[in-house]
Amino acid sequence: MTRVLLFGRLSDIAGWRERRFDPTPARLSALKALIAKDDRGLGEALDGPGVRAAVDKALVRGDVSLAGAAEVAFLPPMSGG
Amino acid sequence: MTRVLLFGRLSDIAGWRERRFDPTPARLSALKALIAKDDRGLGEALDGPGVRAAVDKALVRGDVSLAGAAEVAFLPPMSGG
Amino acid sequence: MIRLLDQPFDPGAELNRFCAGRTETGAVASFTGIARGEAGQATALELEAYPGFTEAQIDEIAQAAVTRFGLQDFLILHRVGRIAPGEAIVFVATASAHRRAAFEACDHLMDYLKSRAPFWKKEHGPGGERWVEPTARDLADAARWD
Amino acid sequence: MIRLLDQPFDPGAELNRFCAGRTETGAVASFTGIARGEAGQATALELEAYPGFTEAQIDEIAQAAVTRFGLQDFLILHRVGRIAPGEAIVFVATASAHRRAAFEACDHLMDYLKSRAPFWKKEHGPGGERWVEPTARDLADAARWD
Repeated sequence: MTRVLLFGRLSDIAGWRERRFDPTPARLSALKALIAKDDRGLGEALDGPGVRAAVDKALVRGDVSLAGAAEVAFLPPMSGG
Repeated sequence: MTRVLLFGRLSDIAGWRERRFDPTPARLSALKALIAKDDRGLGEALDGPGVRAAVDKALVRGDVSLAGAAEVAFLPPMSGG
Repeated sequence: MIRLLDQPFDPGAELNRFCAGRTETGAVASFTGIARGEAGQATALELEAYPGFTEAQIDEIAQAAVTRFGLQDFLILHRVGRIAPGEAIVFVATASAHRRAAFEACDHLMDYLKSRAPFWKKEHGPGGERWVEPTARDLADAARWD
Repeated sequence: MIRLLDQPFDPGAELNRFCAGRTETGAVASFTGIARGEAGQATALELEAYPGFTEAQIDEIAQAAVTRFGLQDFLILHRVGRIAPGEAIVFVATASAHRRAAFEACDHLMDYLKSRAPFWKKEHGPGGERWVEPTARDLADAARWD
């Protein structure tokens, strides 16, 4: 089981901020495919420009393994201050 | 009559901060000569690097007339903050 | 130190606390970011963070700034949640022996916070709401330090 | 606004007063200069100004900075008289719609105050007293804006 978190406009697009996936998909690409199957608009947004992923609060690049991952977050372009 | 003000290290060198000169010397050079006659060290300091003069609170350059001047100030290099 | 705050805070009190007892500091630069009303076009900002991740990411950049600029200390406060025009959104203070380091580090940390730190900002207005992303200027400002 | 003060002041209260009611400002940069003890080598600073002349000279530079950087407002406070280590000597705050202008104007005004504004500074220490003049760094910093 892994928890998926959406931030910024991604949660507006999805209509949710947090969802559990059980069992945990093997890889990030598999998680994204699962999400896209359910919601094509969200799937496209996750691959949009500047969207990054964090696994257990660490930024990742590319298609990483999700073995043992408790939390996956999708982060659209950031803007503070 | 004109009031002469010294600031910073100039007043330490002179041993005074304010002195009246009556009658007012005709020009800045005449005032400086008068001061130097009385105190050679101070006279040299007034011609030292970075020392500026203000007449009636306006900075002046070169040998200006002191006609009507109520106040002449000698300002060594400045340092605030 | 970094703190995310879900309630209004007092920048002046924070500045005084930050300056207190500093007999070898010399220079404290600070920046206070205030929510603009945009002449009625922005009725509120809504700031979202990723608790734990956001602080850790900022701390990594701030620790690097301590080394790079020779800072003695820093303080970063950032609001999350709903913010009204005129309220402080962010407060950054930096302490160093001389002013150049304090100014540059404060400037650098603000550029980072505006365009790269993990916050997401929504602007609410009479015409609805919109997500705000870094401007071209924000991105160019941040790139100055790379 | 420019004020010379012969007693300690409260930078935090000044910052809050300066920020109050600013719903269109966005950015307030500030700098607080604090007297350093130099590990016991500086027991006090003594700051001298030329009242009337000093404020007028600073105001001329500050008004030019308003135009040059597009400032909405500024505040400059400067101590005169005897100042103990840890006390604030100078406080500069600048307000603008966006942060770059506020930072640059604050930095510029501090460079001016450190090397060209009409103040004279004496450092008192266990070994006696000495007049402090701008360092080579101070002069180079100020020349950046010429």
